[in-house]
Parts: sequence; structure tokens; C-alpha cells
Amino acid sequence: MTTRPRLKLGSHLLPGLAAVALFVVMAAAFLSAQFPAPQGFGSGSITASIGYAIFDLSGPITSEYFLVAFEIMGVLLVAALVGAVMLAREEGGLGPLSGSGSRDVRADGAIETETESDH
Amino acid sequence: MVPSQYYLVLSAAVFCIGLFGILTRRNALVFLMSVELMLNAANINLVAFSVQNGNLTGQVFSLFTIATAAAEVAVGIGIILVLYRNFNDVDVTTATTMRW
Amino acid sequence: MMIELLLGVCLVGGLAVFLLPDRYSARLSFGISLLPILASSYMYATFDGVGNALLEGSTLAFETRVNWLSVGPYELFYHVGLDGVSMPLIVLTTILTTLAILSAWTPIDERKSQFYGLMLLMEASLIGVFAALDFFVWFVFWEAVLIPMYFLIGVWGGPRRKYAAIKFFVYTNVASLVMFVGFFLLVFGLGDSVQSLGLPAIAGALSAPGAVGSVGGLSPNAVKTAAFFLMFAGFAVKVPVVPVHTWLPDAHVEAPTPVSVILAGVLLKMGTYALLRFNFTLLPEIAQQYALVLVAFAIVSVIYGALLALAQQDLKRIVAYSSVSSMGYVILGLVAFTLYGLGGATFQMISHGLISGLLFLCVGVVYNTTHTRMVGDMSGLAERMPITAGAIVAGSFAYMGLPLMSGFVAEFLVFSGSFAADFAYAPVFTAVAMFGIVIVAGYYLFAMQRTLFGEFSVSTDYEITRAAVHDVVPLVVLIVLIIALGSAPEIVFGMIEDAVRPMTELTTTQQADAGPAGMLGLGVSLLGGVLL
Amino acid sequence: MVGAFEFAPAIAALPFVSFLVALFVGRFMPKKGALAGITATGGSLLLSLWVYLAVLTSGDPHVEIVHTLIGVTDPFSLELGILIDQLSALMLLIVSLISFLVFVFSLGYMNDEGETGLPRYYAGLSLFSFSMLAFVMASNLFMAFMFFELVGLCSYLLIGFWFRADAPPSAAKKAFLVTRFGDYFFLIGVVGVLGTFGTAAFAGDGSFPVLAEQALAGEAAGINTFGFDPQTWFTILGLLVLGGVMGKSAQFPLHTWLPDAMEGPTPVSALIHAATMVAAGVYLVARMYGFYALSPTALAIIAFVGGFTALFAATMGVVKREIKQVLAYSTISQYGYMMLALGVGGYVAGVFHLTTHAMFKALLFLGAGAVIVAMHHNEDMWKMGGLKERLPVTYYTFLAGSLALAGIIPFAGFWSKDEVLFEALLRGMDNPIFLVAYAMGLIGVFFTGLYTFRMVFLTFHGEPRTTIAEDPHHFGWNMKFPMVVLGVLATVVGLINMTPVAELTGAHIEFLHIWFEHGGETLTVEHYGALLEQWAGYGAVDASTALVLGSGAVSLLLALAGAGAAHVLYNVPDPDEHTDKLGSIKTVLFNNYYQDEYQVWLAEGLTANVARGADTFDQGIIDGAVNGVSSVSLFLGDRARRLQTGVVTNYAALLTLGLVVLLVAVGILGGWFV
Repeated sequence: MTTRPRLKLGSHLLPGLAAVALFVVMAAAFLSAQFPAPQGFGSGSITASIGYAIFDLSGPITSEYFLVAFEIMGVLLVAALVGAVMLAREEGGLGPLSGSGSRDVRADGAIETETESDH
Repeated sequence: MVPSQYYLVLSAAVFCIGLFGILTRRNALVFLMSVELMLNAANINLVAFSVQNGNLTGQVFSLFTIATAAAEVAVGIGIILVLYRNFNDVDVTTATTMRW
Repeated sequence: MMIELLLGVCLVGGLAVFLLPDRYSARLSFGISLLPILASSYMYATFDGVGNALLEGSTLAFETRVNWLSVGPYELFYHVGLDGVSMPLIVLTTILTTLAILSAWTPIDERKSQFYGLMLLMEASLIGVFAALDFFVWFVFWEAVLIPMYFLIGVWGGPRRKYAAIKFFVYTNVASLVMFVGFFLLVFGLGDSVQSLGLPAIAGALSAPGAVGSVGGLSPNAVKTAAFFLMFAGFAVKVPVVPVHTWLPDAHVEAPTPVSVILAGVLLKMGTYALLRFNFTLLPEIAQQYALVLVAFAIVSVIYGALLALAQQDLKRIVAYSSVSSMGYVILGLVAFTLYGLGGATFQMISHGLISGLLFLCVGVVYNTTHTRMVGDMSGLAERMPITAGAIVAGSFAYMGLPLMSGFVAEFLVFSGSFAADFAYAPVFTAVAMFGIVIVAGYYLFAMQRTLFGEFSVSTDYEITRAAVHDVVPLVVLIVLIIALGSAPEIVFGMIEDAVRPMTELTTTQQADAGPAGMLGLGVSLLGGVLL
Repeated sequence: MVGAFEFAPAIAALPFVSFLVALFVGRFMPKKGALAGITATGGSLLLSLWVYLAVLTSGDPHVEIVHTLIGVTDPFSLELGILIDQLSALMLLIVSLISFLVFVFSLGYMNDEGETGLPRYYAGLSLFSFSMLAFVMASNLFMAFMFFELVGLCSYLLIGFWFRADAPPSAAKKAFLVTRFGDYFFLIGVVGVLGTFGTAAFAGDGSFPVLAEQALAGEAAGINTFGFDPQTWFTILGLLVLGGVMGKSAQFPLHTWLPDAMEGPTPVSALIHAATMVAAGVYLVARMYGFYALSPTALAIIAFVGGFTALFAATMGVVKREIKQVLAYSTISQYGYMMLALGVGGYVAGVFHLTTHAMFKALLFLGAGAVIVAMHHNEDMWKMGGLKERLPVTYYTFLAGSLALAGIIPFAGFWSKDEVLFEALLRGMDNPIFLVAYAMGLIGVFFTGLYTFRMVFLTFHGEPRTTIAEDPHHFGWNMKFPMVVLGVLATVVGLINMTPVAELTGAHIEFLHIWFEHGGETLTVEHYGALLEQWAGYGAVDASTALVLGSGAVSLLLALAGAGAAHVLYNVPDPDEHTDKLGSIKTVLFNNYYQDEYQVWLAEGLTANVARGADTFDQGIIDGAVNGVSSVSLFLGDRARRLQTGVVTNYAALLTLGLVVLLVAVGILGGWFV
């Protein structure tokens, strides 16, 4: 056997075929679909209009307004930040995330199902 | 103008590449990256249809999606850290405590 | 507003008992449960309903009808009201709940407040089932009954309580699903002619000829037949009709005594009540068309249930299986579609509620003192427990249909009703079903002889004492009620008669004349088959 | 005399009150409820007498609705009412008299013997009297059925009075179960009568016998005979009701409960046999005689069953060892005679025998009870002997009863049995079936004489065979008084209807016949005779004086022959068990022709096995199917959950595959890939 680098196309790549298959199907569907010509936005700066729309101001291109969504997004980001810090903190004291606790839950559940299947 | 189908095929391609990553890799960080790809595939779609329909909402939405993705990555990294702390590994196949 | 008051007292009372500490709960829940009795007795006394709730020309007592919400094309109403069929059942529910709570004082000694809270909650749901006249409201209460029952069996039950509780819940829940499908098949068959799920509206729409259209390729008649049998199957589980009865003995045996009382006394009546309301009021023509099939179910329940009771050694199982047998009479009476058939069936619901309640209470008292329910484990109890033994004798004879007790009137009415029914060979089928009374006598007499009489002995090591007063009071109350109903059945039958008479007019009389020779031959072969 | 009828409901109500008194406060009373019972039944007796006199003077039946159970008029209502006519007035008198005497006797039999549970005993006895009196007064078949059943309940409670032993509860159960089996048919009959006629009233123009007659004549409309010919259908109904009669009156093959019922206290046996439970069956046939008279088939069956039972039970009575057993079989036999009489159209003869039998059988049971007390509750006749000198009052009254039972002139039984047999002979001259029934009845007379005097001689004559018999226990007036009263009655009550003497002398001394010729139009014996003639083909038979006398002489001779045989065999100082010489026949007789065996097999062997089989089927197949569904779903669930590996990649792969499949499917259906 000669030593040469082998392509590790092991079984771990097999699930990837599903992704390929999905691509094939989607591509087949999209390419056979017919769209009318895109409408586009005509004149006016799209970027500026986006900025206006976010702050509920009327810009060159009319649009819906998103101030509330924007604010919520801000809150979300803060929350995510705080959450990330919480999670990442050393010994956060969040009991349920410790490994042994979860194993207990699992063990209980298993016993529960065993008794049920007894009949 | 570029026909919308091309954007869609691009988006499908990006999405499936992300999916391929998720299906074949075991490293949680690679997972996170693949998820980013998939989210961006969705963004491409949003922008493409925004142009297709002449409606600005899609573009605004894609902005929001990017922001949400940022939040998601922040939390995701946090989770990976916890995962590492509990299992001493970032291999997703080792953390199977939640199966049935 | 009286019904809301009843429901409210039970719900709020139940919640209060649930939250308060254990040491108050027994007495408090007993006190609270007296209020519904007062309210229902007042309602009974001032009852002014006329006719059948679902049919035209009726006036409901204590009716409330409020538009609640709309789902798709249907308006849902909060609609409750009583007629002569539901009123006695509500009184029965309130009385039996109180007696059951009283009988729980001795055996229930842990998680008391939860137990009594759930009992009151169940009372509320049961009242709701009997009072609701809109399908949606009715269905909510119908399903709500299962929840307290599940916990009552599963938490306070005997050794195999988990099995029994899960079996009960799954069985009846699957049945509800089947019934639900059947009902909506009918509703979809009606198409645009109904805009609400109110039962009177549906009954009114169905009474028009050709009201039911085809659904999913089924012809209108097939829709009605399928709806009828799906609903029948669903309710049959609750009744229970052989062959879907097997949850009952397990549930009864494992449930604590007070819960058995409610289970046999009221819960089974939900099934027959729903059969009467849905199958037999909404689709009388299908009921008549397939009368022979239904009668076959009834007869098999009566005879087979009685035979099963004969083979049991556990007193609770005996009573449980004899319930299967007794409820078969209710089906027989309903199928007959005569005044006495329907009225007798309704009367039998009340009567069986009292009698089976009495017997379960008696078995409970015996179990509390001897800690066994097996026939072979005890004898001569009459010597040490004379009052309980007397109550068992009274209950057993009531079950056997002794005159001047309510069971006799009920069975006699059912038999008279079905003897004169329109379906073919009605007298013969009735006679065969009546053989049940002999088998019933057989197993109760055997059980009484072995447990109550003979030399005193009990195989367990507990000291046998006289039962406490609060154990005996429910027995006495029930015996008095049974005798009162048996010697003056008019006190409820007048009401029942008024409500079921409109139903007899739903049917097109077609006397199926059977040749005498055929009738005799069938009778002889059926009786022979039963005897062998 | 309207007053008497106004108090008629009280005849039954008084014992009911005493039932309540004995049950609830009996234990605080001096005689534990006996006094309440005696007062009540004494009151009932006086009222019955008053009512009897009222019927005698007015003659018309009194019908009244006392209580309505179900007041619906369409299809029919269920009511409790009273019907006082000649028949029920007579029967009320008998029942209340016997009840009263039994209560008095119980003072000696139960109280003086120190029994426990006396309030329960007296409550049961009162309820028994109440049920029977109400049954007798019943104005319709439905009410009759109700009290028929209550009578059954009371017999259960009283036969099983000594519940601490094993035998009495078992006997009580058997009594109830066997009669219940008969009542099953009775119940079908009641339901059928109501379904057919829409009424169950015994008397009046709208009563069911009258309607039935009109239906046969083709006059009545609206009678539903369920597709049968009216005659056939009425026969079926009659036979169904007869099922209950055969159960309660212990006719073959439902007689097996009665000998076992001897486990109850002896006064109860007296009440059951003479006046209440067993009499109820025959009384019912008499009560609805207008209906039975329409059906020759039913009448023939009644007569044949009666004749057969009369002989069949008498043969078994010959070999029994216990005094009460002999009396039990004699009861079965005597009720057979009554059925025979009613079946051959001898309405008066049947009721007459019912009356005389009530007197002498109550007497015999009370006498037997006295002997049993004297013998310290030993019932075996072979342990007795020579009691004649030691218990003279008992002996002479018992002898009067025995002479009446055996049918020796001039005691009561002779007159009534003679009339029964005479009627049977008359009918037998046209129809061989009745002739066979008559022959069986006639042979039964011989056996009656034999067993009766075997019993008398074994008990009272000869030398005492045990030490207890040498020095029997003595008892007080409260046991002697009822025996004396009944002894006198058993001797003279036959004089109310001396048909042969009337025939011979031409004097109108057939008081019972005259009594029944009055009353409501459809309840008189003439009406029954007309019905029998019209519908059952019982034509009037010309009875010559010679026939009357000959019939009487034959039955008297046979009775004397039986008594004589007993005298020869047993009236010796130290009698042998001659019946041993019968060998295997004795075994058969002693075992009651193995009737019990097959019935117990039916009840326990067969039914219990079927029940066990059903239980196995139920647990195995039906519940097995339910549990099968459960285990299959649990198994599938267990397999399905293994998909859930906990590896995110696998979930994602499944998701993707699912999406692909879905897209392909939707795409193909929606034509995306064209």
C-alpha cells in the first residue's frame, strides 16, 4: 500500500448528500419558475429610504415604518448580550445547566417509561 | 436587471452549503458559522424579493435579520462555552443528554 | 343564574379547599358540598321546565344563553339550561358528591386538601355536563371530568392505580375523539343550515327532511349512520357497553371508595345521558333503523356483564360488573323509544346511581374495617357489623329489583317500554334481557351468603369495630332515597316523563310484525343460548 | 257498612307499622317487638273480620286506588289499590288469623327459648304479614307481583334468621333464587299483560280478564297480541304468570327450595306454609281465575302439574326422618291438590282446600314446633316416641291436624280433598289427561295417610327412644293457646262446605259455594263456570249422587288404608325403619329423586363454569385486546424514540430529508418541474 493522502470521504459526509439533494430540488424548482420582470425602485436612494423608514420618517421611496421593531431589536441585542455574558461566566451558579443534574432527569424519565411499558 | 431566479439559485446554493456544513461537521463553532451562512441565504432572498416587488420592507427586514444573527451568535457562543465547560469538548455528538 | 351559582360554588369551593391546609379540608369540603345540594333542591322544587330541552316547544328552566365567541361559520354560545332529564341527574350529582366526601373521611388520610378539592372540581364538571346545551361548552365540561378523575384514581388509588388511571384516561379520551369526529361529521353534513353548535339548533335543523347533505363522498344516509355509530361508540365506552367495558372494573377496583361512588353513580350516567341527548334525540330514525343491533349490544351487556359479576371474588368487581349489566337496561330502554322505555332508562340512571353508590359505600366500609374485599376472606360479618350488613342486604336487594325500591320501578318501566317497542321481536328480546334479574339475584345472594352470614371470621389481622357514624350516615341516606323513589317514583318520573314524551313523537311507528312461530323459535333459541 | 272498607288498607298497614316499631325500637321493648306484632296482627284480624262481615252484608266487591306509583295514563299507569271481594276477604281472614297465632306462638318458641336478634325476627315476621296481606288485597297484577316479591324477601330474611350457622343462609338463598327463577317468568307475564291490555286490574269492566274474554269473542279493540292468535297469546301469558306460581307454591320442578326452608324457625315455617308465601301462588291463580278459565291448555297444565306434584311429594314424605321434613313434603303435596282443583275447574274446591289446609298445616307446624321445643331442638322422629303421655295437649291437637291432613272424615281435610278429587274425577270423565291427574291425586291420598300417621306414631306413640323423649321440656300457654285454637278450627272448618252431605240430604249447606256465588259480576264462581264452559270446553257434567258418594268413599278408604298401613308398621312400642326394605327406591326417595342435584348443578356447576369461562374470555380476549393495543403502541413508541439520538446532526439530516421529500411531493403535485 503506498502512502498517499487519502480523501476522507467517510460516512460522516453521507448526510451531506441530503443538503446536495435539497439544492438540486430547489434549483430545479427555481430555474423552472417564471417571474415577471423585477419592478425595482426607480429613482431615489434606497439606502437613504431605509434609514428614513427605520425612524418612521418619510423618505424618497415610500415604505412601511419600523421604529417599534427597531427599538425591540435594540432590546433584543441587549438581552442577548446579557445572556451571553451570563452563559459565559465561570461558575454562573445556574444549577440546571450542570451536567449531573441533567443526567438525573434523564434517569428518572427512563424509569418512568419502563414502569409504563410493564403492562 | 438580473432575473430573480439567479438570486434564488444563489440563495439556495448558500443555504445548502451552510446545511452541508451542519450535516457533516461536528464542531460546534463550525455549526455556528454554517448557521450564519444559512441566515444570509435568507437575507439574499429577502433582498431579491424586495427588488422583485419594489417593496422596501424586505431590505429593512434583512437588516433586522443581520442584527438578530448578531444576537444569536452572542448567545450561541455563550452556549458553546457552557458546552465546553460541561463536556470538555465542542463536539456536538457528545452532548446527547437530552435525547429521550 | 342558578346553574352558574352551582358551578361557581363548586369551583370556588374546590379551589379554596385545594389551597387550604389538610386539617380543615374534610369538614370544609363537606360543608361546601352541602350548598349545591341546597341549591339543586331549591331548583328541583321550583323547576318550571317544559318538554325536552332539544326539541321544539320546550321551556328550559334556569336557562342562560350568552354569545361567547365565533369559530369559523359557527357562533358559540354559553348555553346552559335544564329539562326533566337533566334536573334529576344534577340533584343526583350533588347528593352523591356530598355522600362521597363524607365517606372519604375515614379512608383518605394523605393529601386531603387536594383530594377534596378535586372532588368538588369534579362535581362542577359533572354539573356542567348535565346542564350544557351548546356542544362546545358541553365538550369542555365532558373532558374536564377526566382530569380530576385521573388524579383521584392515580394518586389515592389501590396498588395498580397507575395502570387503572391511565387505562381509564386513554380509553375515555380516545372515545371522546371518536365521538367528536362523529358529531362534526353530522355538523358538516348539515352544512349551512346551522350557524351554531347549540344542540337545540342542531336538533331543529336535523328535524327538517333532507337536512343532511353528503360529506366527502358519503351519501346523506351514510353520513347519518356513520355519525350515529361513531357517537355511539364514543359514548358506549363511558356507559360502558360490552365489549368496551374493560376499563370499568379496573378503575373501580383501584379507585378509593368515594371515587368509585362518583364513578359508578354519576360518571357512567354521562354516557347514557349523552346517548339520550345526542344519538337518540338527534338521530332517532337511525336508532330505529338499527334497533336490533343496539338491542343486541344491550342484551349482551346485561347477560354477559351479569355472568362476569358471577365469576368475581372481589366485592368491588362484583358491583362494577353488575353496573355493566344495569347500564345495559338503560340502553335497552333507550332503544325501545317508547315512553316507558325512555323514561325508565332515565329513571334507571338515577336509581342505579343511588344503588351502586350505596353498594360501593358498603364495600368501602367493609374494606375500611377488614382491609380486604375478597369474598373468600371473610364470613359472618353480620355479627360484628350489623348496620353495614343490613345496608348491604338492602343494597343487594335493591339491585335485584326488589319492589318498593327504586331499582324495581326502573327495571319494570324499562321492560314494559321495550316489551311494547316497535322493533322486531321486541317481546322476545326483552324477555331474554330480563333473565339478567335472575343472574343478578344469583351473584348477590352468593356474595351475601359468603361474606355476611355463617360463622364470623376474617383472614386479616385488623380489629373489627362498628363503623363510624359518618360512614353509616351516607348508607342510611341512600337507603331512604332508594325506598322513597321506589315507593313514590312520581317525584321524579313526572319530570322525566314530561321531557321524554316529545322524544317518542320523533319516531315513525312501524309495527314490525313478526310471525308468532318465528318469535317463539327465536325466543327459545335465544334463551337456550343464554342458558347454555 | 262503608266504614269497614275505609279501614281496609289498615289491615296491611298495621303489620307494617309493627315492622317499623320492631325494627327501630324493638330492642327497647319488653318482648322485643312481639307485643307490637301481636297487637298489629290482632288488629288486622279484627279488621279482617269486620271487612268479612261487610262483604257478607253488601256482597259487592270494593275497589279503591290507594297509591299511584306512576300516574301516566298513556300507555298505562301503575297503581297500588285494594280489591276486597269474597275471595280476598276470606283470605285476609285466614292470613291475619294465622299471623296472629304465629306471633303468639313465637313468644314461646323464640322469647322463652332465649333467642338473640328478636327485634329482627319480629320485624321480619311483621313485614311478612304486611306483604302477604297487601298481596291478598292487591287490585291488580302489578301490585300482586310487587308484594309477591316482597313475600320472597321476607322468606329470605326469616329462613336465614339463624345466620350464624351455615345451613340457614344457604337455604334462604336457595328459596329466594328458586322462587326468583319462577318470578322471572311472572315478571314477563306482568309486563306482557300490561303491554297487551294496558291494564292489570283484576276486577271491573276494564280489567284484563274481562278484556281478554272480549278479545276472544272478537269484541275488544286495541288489544295488542303481538302477532299471535289471542287464545295462544293468553295461554302464553297465563303460563308465564304460572311460572311465578309454581315457584312460590313449590310445584314441580321448582319445589326444591321448600324442604330446605325448614332451616328457618318453626313458627316461620308455619306462616310460610299455611298462610303466606306458598299460599300466595295458589291464591294468585284463584285471583285471576277469570283469565285462566279462558285457556284450556293452561288449565290442563295446572291440573297435571298439580296432580303430579301431589303424588310426587307424597312419596318423598314417606321416608323422611325429620318431623319438619315430612310436613314440608306434605305441604308441597297439598298445594298440588289445590292446583289440581283449580286446573280442573274446581275453583271453590281449590279455595276450600286452601282454607282448610291453612288451618291444619299451621296447626301441624306449631305442633311440630312444640315437639321440637320439647325435644330440645332435636327434629329426628327416630329420637322421639312416646310423647303422647308427656305432651297431651300437643298430642291431641296434632292428631286433629293429622286426621285433617290425611283426609279422615269428619276433619276439615276430608271435605276439601274429597271435593278436589271429585272435581278432578268429573273432568277426568271427558279427558284422559285429567283422569291421569285424578289418578295421581288419588294415589297421593294413600301416601298422605301413610306418611302422616307414620309421623304421628313415630313421634307420639311407642316407647321413648331417647332420654330427652322421656323427659321433654315443657312450655307455656303461649304455645298451647294457638294450637288449641287451630285444633278446633282444623276439626270444624270443613263443615263450611260439606258437598257430599248436601248432595245426599238436599240441604243448602255448601256455604262456601254460596259465598262465592255472590259478589262482583266477573268474580263469581258462576261467571268462572260460564267462562270455563265457553272457552275451555268444560261442559257441565251430570254428577249422580252415587258418583259423589263413591268418590268420597274411595278417597276415604285410601286414606284409611294409608293410616292403617302406618298403624301396622309403626304403631308398635319399638318400630323398625321399614322403609329400609325398599332398598334403592328409598335412596332415590330420600334424595328427593335427585331434583336438588341437577338444580344445584345448573346453578353452581353449569352457571358458575360459564361465568368463569366468560371471565377468562373477558380478561384474556377483550381486555387482552385492550392491553394489546396499549403494548403495541408502547412498543412502537419505544422503537420510534430511538430516532431521537441526541445528535444534532441527525436531527438536521432528518429535517433536510423531510424537507426534500415534501418539496418533491408538493412540486410534483403542483407541476413545478415542468
